Amino acid sequence: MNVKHYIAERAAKELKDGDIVNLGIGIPTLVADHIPENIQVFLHSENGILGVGPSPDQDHVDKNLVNAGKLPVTVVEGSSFFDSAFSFAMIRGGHVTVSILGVLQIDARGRIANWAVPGKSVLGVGGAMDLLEGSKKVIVTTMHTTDKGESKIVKELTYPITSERTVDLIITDLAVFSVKEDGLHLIELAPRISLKEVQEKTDAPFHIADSIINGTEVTL
Amino acid sequence: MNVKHYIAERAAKELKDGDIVNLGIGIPTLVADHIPENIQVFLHSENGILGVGPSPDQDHVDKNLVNAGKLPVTVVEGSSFFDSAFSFAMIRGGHVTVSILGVLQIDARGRIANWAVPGKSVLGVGGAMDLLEGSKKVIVTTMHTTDKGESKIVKELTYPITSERTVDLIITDLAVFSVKEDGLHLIELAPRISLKEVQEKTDAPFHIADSIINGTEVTL
Amino acid sequence: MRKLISCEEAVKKIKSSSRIMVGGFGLVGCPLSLVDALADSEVKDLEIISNNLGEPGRGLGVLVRQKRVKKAIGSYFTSNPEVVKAFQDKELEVELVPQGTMSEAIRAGGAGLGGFYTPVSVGTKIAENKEERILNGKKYVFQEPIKADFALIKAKKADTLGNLIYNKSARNFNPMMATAADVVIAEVDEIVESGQISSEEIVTPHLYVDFIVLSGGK
Amino acid sequence: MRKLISCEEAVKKIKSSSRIMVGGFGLVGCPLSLVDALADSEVKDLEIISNNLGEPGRGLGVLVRQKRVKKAIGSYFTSNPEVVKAFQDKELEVELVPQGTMSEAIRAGGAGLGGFYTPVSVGTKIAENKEERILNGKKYVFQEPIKADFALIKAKKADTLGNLIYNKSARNFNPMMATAADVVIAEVDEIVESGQISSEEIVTPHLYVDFIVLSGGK
Repeated sequence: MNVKHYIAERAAKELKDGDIVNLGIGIPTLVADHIPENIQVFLHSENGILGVGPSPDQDHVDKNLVNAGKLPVTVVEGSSFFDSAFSFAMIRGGHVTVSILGVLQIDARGRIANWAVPGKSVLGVGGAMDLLEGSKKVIVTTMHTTDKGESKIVKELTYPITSERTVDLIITDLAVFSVKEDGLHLIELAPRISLKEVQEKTDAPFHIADSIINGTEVTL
Repeated sequence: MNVKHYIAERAAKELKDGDIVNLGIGIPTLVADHIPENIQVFLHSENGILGVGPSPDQDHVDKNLVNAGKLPVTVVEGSSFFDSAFSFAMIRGGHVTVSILGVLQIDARGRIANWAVPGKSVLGVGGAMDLLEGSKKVIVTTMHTTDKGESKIVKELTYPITSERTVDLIITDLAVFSVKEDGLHLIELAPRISLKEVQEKTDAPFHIADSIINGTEVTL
Repeated sequence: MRKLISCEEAVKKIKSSSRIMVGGFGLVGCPLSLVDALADSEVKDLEIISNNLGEPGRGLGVLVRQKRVKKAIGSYFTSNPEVVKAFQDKELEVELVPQGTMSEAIRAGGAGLGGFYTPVSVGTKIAENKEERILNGKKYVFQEPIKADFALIKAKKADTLGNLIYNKSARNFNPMMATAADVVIAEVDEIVESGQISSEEIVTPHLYVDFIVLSGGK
Repeated sequence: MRKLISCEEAVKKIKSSSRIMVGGFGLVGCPLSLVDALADSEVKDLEIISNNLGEPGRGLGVLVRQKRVKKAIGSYFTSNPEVVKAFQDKELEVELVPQGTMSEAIRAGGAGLGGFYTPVSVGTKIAENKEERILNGKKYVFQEPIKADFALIKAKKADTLGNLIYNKSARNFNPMMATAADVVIAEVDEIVESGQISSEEIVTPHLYVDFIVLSGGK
């Protein structure tokens, strides 16, 4: 399995039956393909849909039906359409249970940057800030390092921050961190990944769950 | 014709084709019976209706269809229903062309009191303040004096004010006043009513339109 | 259908001293079966957010007569003389909010806003204790959002997921209240299969609705 | 039908330096016939309020390419590289607003509010020049309402009075924009007799709509 699909599958395991879920662009979009069959979740798209379904085949594309990434989608039975103000009222008001978002950077406290790049004109923010601020639970899915091999989990953000709100869970190709008041907690290693590798590729300090320490000792 | 219907009929003459009109309780409600046949106006009810129609006969009462006075109504073709927040957004946002309201008192500047009585518990305001604040044009319809013969048009309000906004037109059983920056202007006398009677029964000072002065001289 | 419960089960969730929004403009659009079930329960010291408090012995008027309402937030209570009497006897505290400000404040509560400025009530008794502010040359007063522990609302029809549509002027405060409470219980006249209400026509999407009861259902 | 006019008649009402809201999320729900008619007109120095500025040479992107847009207020312009270039060349001024704040600010404009407090963007670059305030222990920023001289919106269907319904996710910003401009021009795919759209289903009541044009109509 493609590593991005691995991350998406891991994120999908966090979803619970009945959850209202908003999926960001990139890896988060792939989560839709991995939702466990024994639960029913409802996909919210901030451009005004509750109940997003799979992508249509080319013969069934409806130009009036796209997701927040402007890609054609379908809807499931019991779906509804609403305007943008109502859609973001849902988000800001805490009615979206889980948002799964992509990131550029995550800091040691679990705050993220995912909307602007230093040195480039800042011309797009979209719904990134709304989703991060309003969702009951925020899961970040990302490659652990950039294309250049730099850690995306950093001591301090060098990219503009998206919100003062910290995320709840960070899922990368190497590990899973939960975010608590005292910072990041490494709670899981990806298959065949060592604690040492995660430590080497993570700039920010993090706590290590007992289960990992024990597990790692066994693996060594 | 009943004097209240006379007032309502006079108010109806102020309406223009296409107007969105909100009618308060009392004399204003009667305006619906006098809308000129050559114009089409749309009645807005703040509990969430655009396109209120006549009262139903007893066999056609729908308990889910009432006006802001909680009386059964019907709707006309092309009517719509909406929630209270949207209904008052229409009002506050200036999308209601004309509101016709009843009053307890009007002051010399054209400000009104129509929601509370001194000495009694203040337990109801309803949509009075919203309508007065938000409507593009406000017409007041009222008997000129109270049951005890006291002027309702007073120098200063002794009843609690409804809004700092002044009304645009005052229509009573005796006269019509327009409200300008410099106060009330008597612009019309009811049939068989003399300027002297209006002056005697009006506590607030008012300007007198030239047409009245001339007209009065002719009548004398 | 997993959200469907009885009126009795619904009101059992409500504890004394709860803050409860109740839909309706008078009795129209008021969830009368839920209110009656509440009247049969043991809860008291309720804070009720509703445009009115019913009529004497009808709708929320029953709870007033039973002296279960400690405080009422709404726009028009004068139509129920028993409310006026309870207020004068100091049995009932009242907070009066203009109707449009109230519906907007409930919407703001559900929309996660910290409050808003409205021109309505500036310079009146209602605004005496409210912050006044001039914005672009016009006077406004600050209004806080209104939220609640429970919302009891009335809709015409639910589908099995909990999507709702309303009935004519019985819509009134119900859609906003559906967004602004921790637990939302919708009383409906009819339940249909999911997919039977058009996606374009749904007024309250199911994510807002926690439980559904049938009108007249025990 | 008295509100029906041609696209040409519609854009003749618009003068240079106007402030114009344009519906749509990208090209979806954008009134493309009206935008094309605007591109064929002589107006310039426009201030455009829209979530995006189309694509290169498509939708509002045409107006950008023609250098008719002086300022843009929206949430996401990065998807049109010509917007980025015009901004860098200082031909285009940009005001970036988070998508939810933007849709709420337009709603507030139409609803006669003086502004509101939102928690979104607190502590970010976007909020640098905005008033911050703590309300009930939580940080918010103040957002002013957004209004315009004109709103060009896209709906699926109008009735002869001007009541509107929308098409799936093409609804997006259109219903709010219909409430927040002095002159509202709705481009529709179809016009039906009044009474042919259910009173419960109407999203934009006719009082908001000044003129109607048919999509593709000249």
